Amino acid sequence: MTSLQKSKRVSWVSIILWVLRVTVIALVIYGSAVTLSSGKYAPSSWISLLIAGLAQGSIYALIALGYSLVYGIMLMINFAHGEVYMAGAFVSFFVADALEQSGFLQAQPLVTIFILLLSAMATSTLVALILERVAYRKLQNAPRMISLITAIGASFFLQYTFRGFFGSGFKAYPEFGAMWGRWTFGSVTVQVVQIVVAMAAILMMGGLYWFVEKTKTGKSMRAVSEDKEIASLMGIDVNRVIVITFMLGGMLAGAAGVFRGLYQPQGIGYNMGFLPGLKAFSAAVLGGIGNIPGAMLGGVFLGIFESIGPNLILQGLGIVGANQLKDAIAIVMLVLVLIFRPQGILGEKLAEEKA
Amino acid sequence: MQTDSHPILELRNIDTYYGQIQVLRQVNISMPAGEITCLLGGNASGKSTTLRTILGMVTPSQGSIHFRGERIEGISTTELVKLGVSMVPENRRIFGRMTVRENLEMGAFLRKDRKEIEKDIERVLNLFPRLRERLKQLGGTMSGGEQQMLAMARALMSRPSLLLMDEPSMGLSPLFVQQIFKIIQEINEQGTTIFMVEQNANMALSIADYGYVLQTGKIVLNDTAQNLRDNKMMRKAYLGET
Amino acid sequence: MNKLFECKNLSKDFGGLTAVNKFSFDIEEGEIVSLIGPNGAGKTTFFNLVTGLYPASSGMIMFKGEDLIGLSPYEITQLGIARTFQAVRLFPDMTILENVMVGQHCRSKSGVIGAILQPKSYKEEEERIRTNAEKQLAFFGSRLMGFRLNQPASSLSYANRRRLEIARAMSTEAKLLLLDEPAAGMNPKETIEIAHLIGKLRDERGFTILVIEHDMRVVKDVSDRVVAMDYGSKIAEGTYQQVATNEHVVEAYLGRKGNEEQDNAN
Amino acid sequence: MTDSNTINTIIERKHATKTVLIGIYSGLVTLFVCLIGMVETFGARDIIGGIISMGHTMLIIIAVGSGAVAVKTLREDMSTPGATINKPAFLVEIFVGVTTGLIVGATLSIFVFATQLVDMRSVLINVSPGLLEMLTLQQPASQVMMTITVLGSLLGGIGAAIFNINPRIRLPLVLGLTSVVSLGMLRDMLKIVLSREGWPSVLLNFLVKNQGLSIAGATTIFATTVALVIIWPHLPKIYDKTVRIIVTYVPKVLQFAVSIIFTIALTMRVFWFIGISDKDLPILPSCQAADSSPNVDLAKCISILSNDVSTTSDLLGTNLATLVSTIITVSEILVGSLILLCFIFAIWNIRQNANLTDTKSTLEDPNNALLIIAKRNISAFFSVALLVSLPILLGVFPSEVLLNVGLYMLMGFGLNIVVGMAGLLDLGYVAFFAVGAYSTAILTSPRASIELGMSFWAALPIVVLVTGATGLLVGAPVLRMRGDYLAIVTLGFGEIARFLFLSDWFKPWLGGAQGIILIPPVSIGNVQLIGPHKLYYLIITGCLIALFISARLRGSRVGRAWMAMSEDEKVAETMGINTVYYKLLAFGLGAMIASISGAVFAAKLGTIFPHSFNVLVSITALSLLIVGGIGSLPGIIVGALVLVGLPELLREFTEYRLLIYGAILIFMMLSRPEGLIPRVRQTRELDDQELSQDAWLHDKNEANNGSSVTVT
Repeated sequence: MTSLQKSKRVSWVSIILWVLRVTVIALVIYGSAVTLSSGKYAPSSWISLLIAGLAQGSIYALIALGYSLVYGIMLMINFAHGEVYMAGAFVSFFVADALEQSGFLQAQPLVTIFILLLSAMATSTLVALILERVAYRKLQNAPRMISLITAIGASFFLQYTFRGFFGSGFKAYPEFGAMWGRWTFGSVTVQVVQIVVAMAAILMMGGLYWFVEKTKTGKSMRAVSEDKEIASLMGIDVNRVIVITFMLGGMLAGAAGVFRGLYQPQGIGYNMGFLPGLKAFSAAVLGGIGNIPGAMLGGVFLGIFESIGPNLILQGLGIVGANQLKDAIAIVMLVLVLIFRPQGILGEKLAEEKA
Repeated sequence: MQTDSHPILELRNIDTYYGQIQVLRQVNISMPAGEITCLLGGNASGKSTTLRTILGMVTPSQGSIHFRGERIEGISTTELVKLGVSMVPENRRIFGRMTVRENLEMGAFLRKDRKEIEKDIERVLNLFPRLRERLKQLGGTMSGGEQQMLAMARALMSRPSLLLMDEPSMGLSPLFVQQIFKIIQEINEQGTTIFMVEQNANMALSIADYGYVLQTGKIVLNDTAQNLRDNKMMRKAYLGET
Repeated sequence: MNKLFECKNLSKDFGGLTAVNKFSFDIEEGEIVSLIGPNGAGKTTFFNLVTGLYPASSGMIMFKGEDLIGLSPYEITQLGIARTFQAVRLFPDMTILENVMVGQHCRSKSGVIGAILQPKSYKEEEERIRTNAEKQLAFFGSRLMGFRLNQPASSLSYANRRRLEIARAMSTEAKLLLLDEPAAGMNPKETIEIAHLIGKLRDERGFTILVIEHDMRVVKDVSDRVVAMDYGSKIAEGTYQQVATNEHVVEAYLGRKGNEEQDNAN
Repeated sequence: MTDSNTINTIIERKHATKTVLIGIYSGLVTLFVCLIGMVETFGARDIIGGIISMGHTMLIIIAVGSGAVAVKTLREDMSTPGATINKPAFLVEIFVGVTTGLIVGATLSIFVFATQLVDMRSVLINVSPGLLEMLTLQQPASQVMMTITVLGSLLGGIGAAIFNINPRIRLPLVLGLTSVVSLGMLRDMLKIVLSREGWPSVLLNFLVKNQGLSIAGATTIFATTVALVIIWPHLPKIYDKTVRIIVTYVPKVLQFAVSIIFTIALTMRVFWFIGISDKDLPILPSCQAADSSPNVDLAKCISILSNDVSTTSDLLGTNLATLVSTIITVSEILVGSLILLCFIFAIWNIRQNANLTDTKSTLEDPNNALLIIAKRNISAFFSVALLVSLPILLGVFPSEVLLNVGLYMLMGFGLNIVVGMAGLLDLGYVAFFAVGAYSTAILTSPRASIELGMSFWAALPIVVLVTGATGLLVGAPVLRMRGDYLAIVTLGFGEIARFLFLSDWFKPWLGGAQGIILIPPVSIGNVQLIGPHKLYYLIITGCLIALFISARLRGSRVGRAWMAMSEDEKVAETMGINTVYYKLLAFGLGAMIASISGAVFAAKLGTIFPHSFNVLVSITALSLLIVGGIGSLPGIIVGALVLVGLPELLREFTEYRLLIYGAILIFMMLSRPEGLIPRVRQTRELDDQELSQDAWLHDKNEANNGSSVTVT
């Protein structure tokens, strides 16, 4: 009886949402079906796309973790995190360039990568810490809107600072010969760099997971993210935890910057952080913002979807130049996730409650 | 009853404002060591603000707070915990995404003596046997009463000399309320001073030594628990008698 | 039968926790009913269900013969139910007058075009809204009038905020007012005044009133009928005397039992 | 006597670190502006010709500022209640100032020294010889370190000393210097305007020299400002008296006649101005000499006024022409001389309106009422006169600037409905601007896919409706989102719009990266509005309409509903407001206003590319809203003038535009969100108050709602 009446009174907003849901699913299924039945791509090329997506996705995941960590603790979207990543990539480029010119890179590629990682992580961490200290510290209890606008300001400030310091031209990372080799497994060929990047990223994320779950500092981070006030009642220095969070986010973003340089050497420039930032944020929301495994999963999923999606779905729908719309996919996904499952894949109800 | 004991914590002439609105007016409260002191009052009477002022989450604009004779107003909450003050917040507010064990460990966050911590976990588990069977369960999945127990156990993990409790009976079934109050008495008997903010006046006064009644930010009554229970005005206003 | 409001077997679950449990209850036109019960008994959740802020898990709510289940809060207000909030929720940056004028929203209808072109009908409507709002505020004497009309609501004292919130609810021209702890945070004098005011609301303005209150003096003074709640269920209903002496109520709400036990132990 | 000793110890103990820190921060800022290239870029522009450049001024300001800030902090720290001494001694203050200045100078000199050792240019592109030349003041590097440091300390000391000057002297002094610096920066503008016909050339030669102002010019500007500042407080009285005299002694008929004549003259002048073709007007102001005199083109003007020129009306036309030409000459002088007054009146107009709520009682006094109404009319009249005559007075290039300001101002009004009134932070506002521009292009351009070739005016209603619909389309899915998510999602929508415009998918319709070309200009009658000085009138009309709509909406039932919704959505809903409807309404209206801006933009350029519609447009619109103060309508006007107008006038700025926007956003949010977004902030504060006041009530609510729901 009551259920009947309820269904009678569904608002037209929910009707639109249902229509939207059905349309999206139908389009995805129809598009994939058309593409798959056309037999345009062999299964092996799907696997190659998958692995490329995995590599790209693990870079997104590393950045997404920064959003997620900060959001978990401060409930703010650190919009400038994309620029933290850019800073690492940019500065490590100069290091790489110097090492290449001195011949060190060619002689000791592994040591070089290690140095690059160090320099990028140091830079990104520094930028993240400055951001926290200068821009966000005062805003800990400010309305979300205010912190978001500040973060947007910081994002543009950082972009144009780097542009001012280092110029507006795009730079290219030096090539690491060994990285660009290929491995063949049966009919599937993958680039070495894809595997290396994915592995390294997954290793780092594992490290982070261990840190947060097992160490005392990690536990204090979790406590602060659940309830700042109670955490301080336990004797936890909340400010210190926030600083550590920004540090961790910065380190991961810096590493992501180096991986980006290895994987995709072209296009290192002042505005390289904006789009990946937006995508990584989408990934974090997709996985459930504030949730560490969620951010990893979301990033990887987004990378793979971005790599396969255009070919699989959009081409099937007969859209010309489907790969141009690659960048839009992340955003569409973000919108869909926020409409239909705001807590994300792994997210808890909590995300909503805190709203 | 120890009447000769020194106050462990004392509020002297505290005024607290939120923006333009004065919430506390000339509040004087003293918590003698080893006793149970309770603060009674209705909704929005300023009880929570009193606690927040003690904990340094708001700074009073006037007056002083003394812990064992030293002035502590404006001190950070972390420092206060180091001094030996612990708090059981209202509504439990345990860490829902952590296991019971992790919650207890968080309570001992500032301590470094691993062995002693293990011993204390044993001790509080003896106090709250129900928690023992749930050590690996996530805090958020437990019932309200169990969460209240966990919150108390967690607060005890820092070995506090003063335990602040904010509405320990709120939203609990009568059975649980009685259990909780019994345990509060037990904790007190083991030597912890207790300051309790309650709305359930009868229950609170039944175990307290001394009580204060707060109304729109002012202490309107203060006396021994026994006298308060017999006070006519008190019975009328807060115990609902006609 | 002249039932203005009726709910049957109303329940609300929050992921396993039942906040309101098969609650049935009705109000007749012109009554003042008090809802009492310990904190966490589900009283405010009940208000949220009635005003449509939460969807009910099951059960039904009828008002003036219409089913409220599934309606949006604004539709319910339009039908004639208005409320205040436990923690006063005004529009703090709007002036006092504007706050009350917002209450008239559902009783007026000019839109964008009207606002831009300001035809006569628009001006008349605005005038009507304004006088109406001032009338509501005048109900509280001079407290919210005069220069205060154009002050932001955030400048008011706590007690005045409560009053303003009631004025705002009144201005929706509702039939049924839900007041959530109108006397919380007020001193004894103000409390007596509020109790008096609640009576006046019914007698002079013809509102039917459902009030959540902890202060037993208020409950005693104003209620025609008292309903006690605990664990989301109704545990007693009747006149103040009946309810106040009801054993369940005494046990759940006043905690006498624990007290007596303790006395015995001593 | 012992006082100064105690002060000294206080300084040492408590404030020394702070002073040093301020010094170091200022030093870092100095380094920052050097490395980012600002100093060098601005070095090319002189404030006073051949004496001091803008780059140097910048460094000086930082050094002086560091001293001032240090002293201010010190004073604030010492004036805490309970302190016995709440003002440091003069010498202590000077010492503090000198210290910070010294640190700034030292930082800079170390930098100069470092550049001598290593070549940084391969990485830091702005560490150029030009910069070093500026920093070394043409001295050998060995001496210069000393010089810079000493200079720094000196300036820091001056900064500190400023606080000890009597404020009655300090204010005119500081404002005088400020106006010299600003006019120096705007030297190009000054040159363009003053070299136009109608302005005496002596003035130009007197004020401007080479790259900057002349010494005499600077002195004059300084003196004028000082005089103005001193007179300023008395001006309202003088103004009041003048108006009173006019109202009481000048007959109404005469007043009326004067204003009618003035209006007609102005209108004629404007029509003539719009009517002349682009070729008649030199684009570059430097070759301004041939700016055709009104009389020459009068015939044209008249022919525009009377559409068909028959023989009978020809005679009348010539007569009219003579009359009009006289009027116009008079009006020219009138307009020119009244320009400054207009400006002042316009400002007073705003002030007057701000006070009007309190003047209800004074209005009842008939004498006062007359005066107030007269004042309001005068201000309104002059504001309009100023707006209308601006392009005539300033010429083409400044009109271009004004046009761009207008485009953003219009967007600002639209965005204000969404953000300021309804409280929905929209970061993808550019999408609506783009849809407006693209739909205009498609409907009007003969080259567009559907080849409709409509006129601008026929297309405009369709454009507005289409964009409004887009607004609803974007609004619908995000209805249930929370503020910050909404912001990011709208940002995403903005980007999606750009991807779609760029994509091959839509290329057949939208032209891909090549965009759409051959968009016809707007025409009124048979006059084509080509050139910024003509389109200006179009956009200013748009702005005025948007301003009017915004002002009307704000005080209305709809505005109240929006405001209530932005303050507390849930409560607004329980007060009977259909929040879904009002959110969509805000999105729709905001989109419509942006579409008009987009339409004018398309008509202005004649060609549109997807690259014009990037996120920076949204950020600019948001920034101007925030700088002016969200929700404040005059704020939008000021914001657009400052954030869009200034960078266009100062070409050097354009490179640092977004850097500065970013800094402004951070600075505003950190230092005075309460002044600029009072609504959001105060709500929050109150929420906090209540939260803490009734913390446990609140928590209990939440506990009821869900604390036990925090289950995975």
